[in-house]
Amino acid sequence: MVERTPIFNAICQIVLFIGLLTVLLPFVIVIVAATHDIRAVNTVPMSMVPGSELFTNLHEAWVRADLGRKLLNSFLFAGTVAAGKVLLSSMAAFAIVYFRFPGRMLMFWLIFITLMLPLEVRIVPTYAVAANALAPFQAILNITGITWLIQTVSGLQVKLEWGLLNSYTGLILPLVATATGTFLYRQFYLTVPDELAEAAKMDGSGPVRFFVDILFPLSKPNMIALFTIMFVWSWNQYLWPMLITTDPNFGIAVTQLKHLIPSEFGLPDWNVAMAGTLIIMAPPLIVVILMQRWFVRGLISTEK
Amino acid sequence: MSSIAIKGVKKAYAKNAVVHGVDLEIATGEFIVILGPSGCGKSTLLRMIAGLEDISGGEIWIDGKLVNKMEPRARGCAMVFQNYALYPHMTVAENIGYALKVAGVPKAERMKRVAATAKVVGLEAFLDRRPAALSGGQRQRVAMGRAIVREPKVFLFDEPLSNLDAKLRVAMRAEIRRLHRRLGATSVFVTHDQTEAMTLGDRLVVMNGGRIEQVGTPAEVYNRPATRFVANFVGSPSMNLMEGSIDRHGVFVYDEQRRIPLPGAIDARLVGHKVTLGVRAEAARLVAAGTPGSLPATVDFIEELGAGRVVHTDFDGLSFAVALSDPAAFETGDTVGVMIDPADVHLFSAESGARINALAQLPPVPVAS
Amino acid sequence: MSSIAIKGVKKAYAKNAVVHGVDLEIATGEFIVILGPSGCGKSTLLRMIAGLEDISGGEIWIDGKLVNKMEPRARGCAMVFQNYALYPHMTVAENIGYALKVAGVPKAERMKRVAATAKVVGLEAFLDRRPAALSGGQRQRVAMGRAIVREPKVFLFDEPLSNLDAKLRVAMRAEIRRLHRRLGATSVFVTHDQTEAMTLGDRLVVMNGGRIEQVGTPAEVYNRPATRFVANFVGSPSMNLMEGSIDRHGVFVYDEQRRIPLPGAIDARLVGHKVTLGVRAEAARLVAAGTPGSLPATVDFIEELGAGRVVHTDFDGLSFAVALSDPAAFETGDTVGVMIDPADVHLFSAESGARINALAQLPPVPVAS
Amino acid sequence: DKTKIDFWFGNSGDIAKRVQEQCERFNASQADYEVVCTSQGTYDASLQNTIAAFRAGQQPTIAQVSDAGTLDIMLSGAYYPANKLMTDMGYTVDWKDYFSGIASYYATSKGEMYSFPFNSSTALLYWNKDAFAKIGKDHAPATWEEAAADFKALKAAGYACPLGFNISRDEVWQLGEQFMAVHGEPVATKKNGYEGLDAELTFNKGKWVQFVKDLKGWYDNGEAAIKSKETGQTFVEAFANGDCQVILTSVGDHGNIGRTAKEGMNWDVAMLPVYEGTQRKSSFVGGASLWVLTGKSDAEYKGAAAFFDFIAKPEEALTWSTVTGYIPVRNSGFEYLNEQGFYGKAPYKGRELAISSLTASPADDAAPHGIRLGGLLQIRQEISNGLQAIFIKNEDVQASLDTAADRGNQILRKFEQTYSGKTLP
Amino acid sequence: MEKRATFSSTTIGLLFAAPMLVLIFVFFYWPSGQALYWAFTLEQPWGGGNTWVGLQNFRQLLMDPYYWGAISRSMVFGLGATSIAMGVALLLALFTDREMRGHKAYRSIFIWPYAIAAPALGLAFRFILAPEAGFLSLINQIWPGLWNPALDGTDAMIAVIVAFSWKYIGYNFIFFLSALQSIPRSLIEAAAMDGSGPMRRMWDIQLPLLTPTLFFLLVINITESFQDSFGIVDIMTQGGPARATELMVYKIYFDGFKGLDYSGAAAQSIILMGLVVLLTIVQFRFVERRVHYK
Ligand SMILES: Nc1ncnc2c1ncn2[C@@H]1O[C@H](COP(=O)(O)OP(=O)(O)OP(=O)(O)O)[C@@H](O)[C@H]1O
Ligand SMILES: Nc1ncnc2c1ncn2[C@@H]1O[C@H](COP(=O)(O)OP(=O)(O)OP(=O)(O)O)[C@@H](O)[C@H]1O
Ligand SMILES: O=P(O)(O)OC[C@H](O)CO
Ligand SMILES: [Mg+2]
Ligand SMILES: [Mg+2]
Repeated sequence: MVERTPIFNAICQIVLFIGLLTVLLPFVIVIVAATHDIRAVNTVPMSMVPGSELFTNLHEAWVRADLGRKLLNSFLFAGTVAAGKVLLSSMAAFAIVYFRFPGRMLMFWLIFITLMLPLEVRIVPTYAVAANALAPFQAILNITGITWLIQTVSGLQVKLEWGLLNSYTGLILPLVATATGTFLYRQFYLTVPDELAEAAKMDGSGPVRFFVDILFPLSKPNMIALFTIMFVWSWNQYLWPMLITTDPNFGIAVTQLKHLIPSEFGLPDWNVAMAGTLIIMAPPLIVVILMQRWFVRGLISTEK
Repeated sequence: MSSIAIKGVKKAYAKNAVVHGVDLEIATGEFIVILGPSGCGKSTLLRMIAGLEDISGGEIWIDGKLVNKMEPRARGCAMVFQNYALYPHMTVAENIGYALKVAGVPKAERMKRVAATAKVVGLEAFLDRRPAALSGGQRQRVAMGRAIVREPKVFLFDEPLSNLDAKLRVAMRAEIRRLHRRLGATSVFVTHDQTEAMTLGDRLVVMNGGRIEQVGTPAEVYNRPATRFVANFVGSPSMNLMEGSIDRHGVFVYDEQRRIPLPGAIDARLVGHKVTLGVRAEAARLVAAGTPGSLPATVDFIEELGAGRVVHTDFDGLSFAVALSDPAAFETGDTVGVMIDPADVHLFSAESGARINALAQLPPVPVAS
Repeated sequence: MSSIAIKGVKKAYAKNAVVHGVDLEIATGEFIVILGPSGCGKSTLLRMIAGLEDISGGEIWIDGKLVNKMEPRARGCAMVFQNYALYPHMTVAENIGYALKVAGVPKAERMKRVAATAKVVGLEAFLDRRPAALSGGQRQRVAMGRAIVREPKVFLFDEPLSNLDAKLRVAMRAEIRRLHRRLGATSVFVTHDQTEAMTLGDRLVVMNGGRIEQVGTPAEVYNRPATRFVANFVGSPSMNLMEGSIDRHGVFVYDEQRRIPLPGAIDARLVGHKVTLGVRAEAARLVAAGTPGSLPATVDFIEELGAGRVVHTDFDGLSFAVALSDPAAFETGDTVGVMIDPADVHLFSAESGARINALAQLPPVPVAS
Repeated sequence: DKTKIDFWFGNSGDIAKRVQEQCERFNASQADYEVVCTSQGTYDASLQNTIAAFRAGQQPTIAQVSDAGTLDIMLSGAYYPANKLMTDMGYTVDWKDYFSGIASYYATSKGEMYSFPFNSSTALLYWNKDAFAKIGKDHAPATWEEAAADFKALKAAGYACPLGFNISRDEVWQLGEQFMAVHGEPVATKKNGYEGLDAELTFNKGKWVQFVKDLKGWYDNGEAAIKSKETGQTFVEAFANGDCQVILTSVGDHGNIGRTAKEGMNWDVAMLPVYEGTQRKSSFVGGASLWVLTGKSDAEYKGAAAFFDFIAKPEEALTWSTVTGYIPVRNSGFEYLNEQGFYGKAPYKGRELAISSLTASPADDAAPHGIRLGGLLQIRQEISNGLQAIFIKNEDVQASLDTAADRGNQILRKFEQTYSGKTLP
Repeated sequence: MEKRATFSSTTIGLLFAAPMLVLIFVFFYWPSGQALYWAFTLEQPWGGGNTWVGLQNFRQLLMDPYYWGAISRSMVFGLGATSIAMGVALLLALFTDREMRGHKAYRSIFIWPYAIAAPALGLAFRFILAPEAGFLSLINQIWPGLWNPALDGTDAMIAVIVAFSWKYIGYNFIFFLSALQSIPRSLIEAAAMDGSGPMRRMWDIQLPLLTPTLFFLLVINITESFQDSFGIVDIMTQGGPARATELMVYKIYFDGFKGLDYSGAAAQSIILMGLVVLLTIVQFRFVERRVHYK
């Protein structure tokens, strides 16, 4: 547009630049701190001139927090959670948007409400369920008397058991069970032209084929956007993984931060802590940077 | 035998009736165009034939089978949508072949049929492209191809040309026409563009407000519109319509200055009744002001059409269009005389809008001032 | 004095030139229509006038002021967008009054002017509605109202009718015409629909590929197209065009069977050169096959238009349309003769596409077979 | 194949590394068992995770529980008492060998040890000799009156932080519980809870109120400063850095401070001061002990017993004390360290004061050698909140401590109600 | 909102929803139900049993002024963090959308904060905001004692709000920018033709058209302010000083998980859940009623 607004432009540029500094500052501090030795990092105030210990610190953090294995676990964990969410959310949203059956709205609300109560709050009972994911069904059988019935009839004691502690499944499943994805997918499906479903019907395809052949592939940008958001979100999960994985073989990277944070009883080697932080925060950052283009596009089509 | 029979079909959305009992028989191989203004229920009717919409009342028969409860895929119809509804993530070949794939046609056979279809619609060179990389006309052809490939008994078109630009619309019209001649399948084509309707249809079905106003060949509909609505809707510029009444002398009275004699003897029962008189723009002539038998008017503006022109005149606020093929000898603001041949007059009941038939068929009578 | 002067204006998007030096003078109060196919740069030119697009080269003057560097709001232009660009969160009244509000017009005065404008565009009853609750035609009117209320020196229209249905498009066309007569503001109207262009413009500007092909009144453009492109683009059905060459006898040779004598003496330099010959559908006549001076053809199909019909004939694969106002005496498949009056022939250089002027002006010469 | 047993502990950082080393030494020392040691980050986390895992039937064999969590597990019935375990597995342990203070913190009223003391500590006063030299002193303050004078002098000598302290939940034990211990004052009635779940908190009634007032006075005069993670530097770091001249902290930090102290800085430790005219009593043991949980196999219990046997060896005590700062938990270990001349060597000198502090009371002293209150962690939080109200919001000392005691009592009552019908073992 | 083209098979529809429904039943509703039960009992932490106490837990909570303090602090935090995170993100998105020099760089970098884990973030901010060692220590050198989140409750609240906001600026920014980019360009141009300058256009056109996004983000930000605040508070302040940053979720976690008072925590969870559901329903009503222009 032929618009000359030099003053306003300057204000914008300044605001954006301050924004940029604000956003980058923490990154810079983490990076600089990761280059210092233990003494320099504890000097008050810390020097912003990078030191020369970056690789030593990175190496030390890598070894100390066993990051090789933990990063691998994190990728597996975050990737599966994100993929699971994408798949289940798209299916649930499909049911909500494309079918008319009684209780459909109730279902939507049942799913939607899960957005609102953080895991932190119901962590203990959730943990108990994770110890035996079939416990609810067992309880239902017990309460309804079916267990008793089976036992009296066949003499068999019904005992459903599926422990998920210290397993990838246990790490992953409870985090898949939330609503954000369903919500986003629903928004997207509502923007898909009706004619597409009708064309598919005319072409002879039923709901399953329509979902598999048309809807799912169509939602690729949304899939990428959701996957990115969820990957980042899962990667950064802290409390649940910390709780559910006591076996270091299943540990993930972020919870390793606590092994890097200097405790009151240890050396204040913030340089190593920050080097570890750097390594641990890099993958989601890289994912966001790589996916950025698709990401914004995916959200545009969901929003409107 | 008729290919499609529609018997008293009704449609209501949650008590809101939008199609009020439509009856229509379509012969095998016929090209039927459903014409009507936006919201009149054209698409709804078409979609009920396709099976995309439940039928609230009446019956639809296709090829002798009652299809009311049949799934879309079982009815043997193919549909071309207004926005084409192409699958954006599939190539042209995949789009065309999708119905075959769903039907489980083996790949080799499928590819053969897709190739054959692509040839018919002239898309051989584009089979690997995605819809996004095609022009409007090409997309339209893919939609056609998708319909053709299934060799359906019936083609259904829902305004398939309305997203194209003017020039392309004319070209695609010709193409659809040619295709129909070649394949000979029964076709139902919905549009609100009367030129499209006129040029395409073997028969037109003019709808309004959920009802059929007239069914007939394009010439019938144009020359003998069954209702005032049809008269107004079909033809460009629209037929000039005037409200008035018939006096004892068999003269149409618009106001004291403007009286138009009507041809033939007037049914006595019509005298004094309110009627609408219609004259097509090309049926009227412009003459010098004051010419006997002419009605006085002023030239409002002139539309140049290249091959002709339309002079919009003004009868004290009522506008009246006259089409001329010769260059106009008048300018905006001139006073002129409008000459109407009683033989070209259409009369409609002001009350019901129905054509009053007797009149136009009688021999012309000299004009009295 | 000219209201808008465009001097050698160019536009390039990142080295990709889309407007290549356009010159145009628009008189105060004139209604100019820019016509051209999609992508030819019409909107770009309009937007440069509006100030929505930077100008890469040349100058634009409005009312005697160089506006190249002027902000859109300072230029005194109002614009009607193709999709209307109504503010969806504002009522009709707020939409219309927004420009006044921005200009700081006090509320009472603003409401008065909005009411007056609403009356002009016939929206008094809808002032409190949001755009979403309006029909297409009503939205279009709001867009017009928004432009009118500011009493601009110049109106710019970017295909404002293309989203309307056929019937409404015709009606809105007349309304715009009337409005222009009433307000008398300079107007620039962009379209790719030639009927719209013909009926609306005082003068047409036909563009193609970022260049102006012709500027002239609708009649001039229709009757004396300056280039083959214009000949083909303007008129419906399109002008019939044939490639051939001119032989020494002053005869256009298409192939051995089909030779068309040309009127008048032929410039010797043209002999043997490739030319394009054009004949409008309504300039040709159909006669019985074998009529002397006629060219043999078969009837391909007939388009019924109500007020007339177009017979599409086939010259061994080359299609040729003939417009008839009387009912056709032929049927599809019949062999007929096409009669061309040399006086109605247009000739264009096959190389440059430019009109070869000398010919058509000469008096007609009897046809030799 | 080796029997694997899980051991969850709460230490992190350097100490966690030392625990791992100990585990490795055990694994290398024999072929039958493999102990898998996992740090849960903090003492709290170790307890919480253990409980969660126990509820889920996935508990480790051995769990470390800090001093403050002792009663929470003692009433659970979820453990295999240490003494019974050792007997059942065929080990004879001389339970009398444990320092009595340590033993009584973890034993029942009948003196049965239900858990194994592991990393034991107590609070000491750390002082900067260089700074004290500047004010002409060569010894640490033995009384709070003396300390008050020293703080004033240090302040006058230009030191910004004569006393560094913190009042977070994890750092009130040395200021409160240990103060009351060495002054022989009760934290709660019923012998600090040893005699019943219906104990009531009394810390708001004795000398401690005066101490808090004094501390507040020093703080207001700039003679004492709060140092925490939140201010950018913990008081331990501040001491090591030479920024604070006196701190009270666990002997467990002795090793750490030694490693991180500013180069050339001279520092030493002393027992916690007492008010003049008070007879010094034993301080309480800090740190944590190891509990064995129920629901495991015999083989696992054998492994656990073997592990306990291993870490009780005097050589292990030596290594452990050397690398951390924690004290040996048994007389025999202490003697062994003495024989090795450990307490004479430069970096370790002074750590023997922890033992002296823990054993300061006469042997026949009737005062309880620990605290046995349910929800002690929450009570510490209430104390911390009370202190924060005093130090940060300048609220009245007595009123704030009364509130803290009140809320603490509510916790105790809820605990009592939760375990209604149960009695202390 | 409703689809015209739907499928009629209820069974298939339910099958599609089933995996999600089973998961939320097992991992959400069942545990939440358990919490609900605990709220009316005194549950022994080691699972040894419980006693029914009716409404006692709720009564105690509602009579505890500190609990009310946590509620009001949560509100302050939620509103403060949400308005900063959304306000700043909106401003940055509006300015970035103007596509001035460097906008591509801004567009990518402003998204970065979202990628950072709350604990890592808490660490970095603890470092930055520490009154003596951090970068704000400069402020204290000029005005001693002005900034001290360790000892000043207000400063501490500001610190956690800033840290949380910083992270959510990135998240909000993406959504705002996408929403801005889907506003038809012609609307902005029409406003420019109507004489409206860039700032005025933001206010008159872009902002009103962003309202659906604004409300969507409001829901997300507030719910996230409950969740993600946990990691930040835990690492930065642990609820201190003097309870100044003790938020509802933190208190639930602390009382229940650290303090082993499962029942008290369960009762708090129930109250919190009620509150959030209420908040969301109010917001939804508002969204449905006022925000849709189509
Ligand atoms: N799903 C629906 N629910 C309620 N009313 C509907 C629905 N679909 C269509 N209608 C109404 O039914 C009437 C007929 O709609 P229909 O789509 O058949 O019109 P149309 O003739 O195809 O118009 P157009 O030319 O605009 O496509 C309209 O008034 C429309 O508002
Ligand atoms: N922002 C842009 N960047 C690059 N190229 C552009 C841009 N805008 C338009 N163009 C190109 O400039 C050419 C002219 O575009 P313009 O919009 O003026 O066409 P038009 O004549 O208005 O077409 P239509 O009838 O389809 O609106 C097109 O080839 C188009 O692709
Ligand atoms: O620092 P520690 O390990 O001695 O333990 C300190 C306290 O006793 C913990 O409650
Ligand atoms: Mg329709
Ligand atoms: Mg354009």
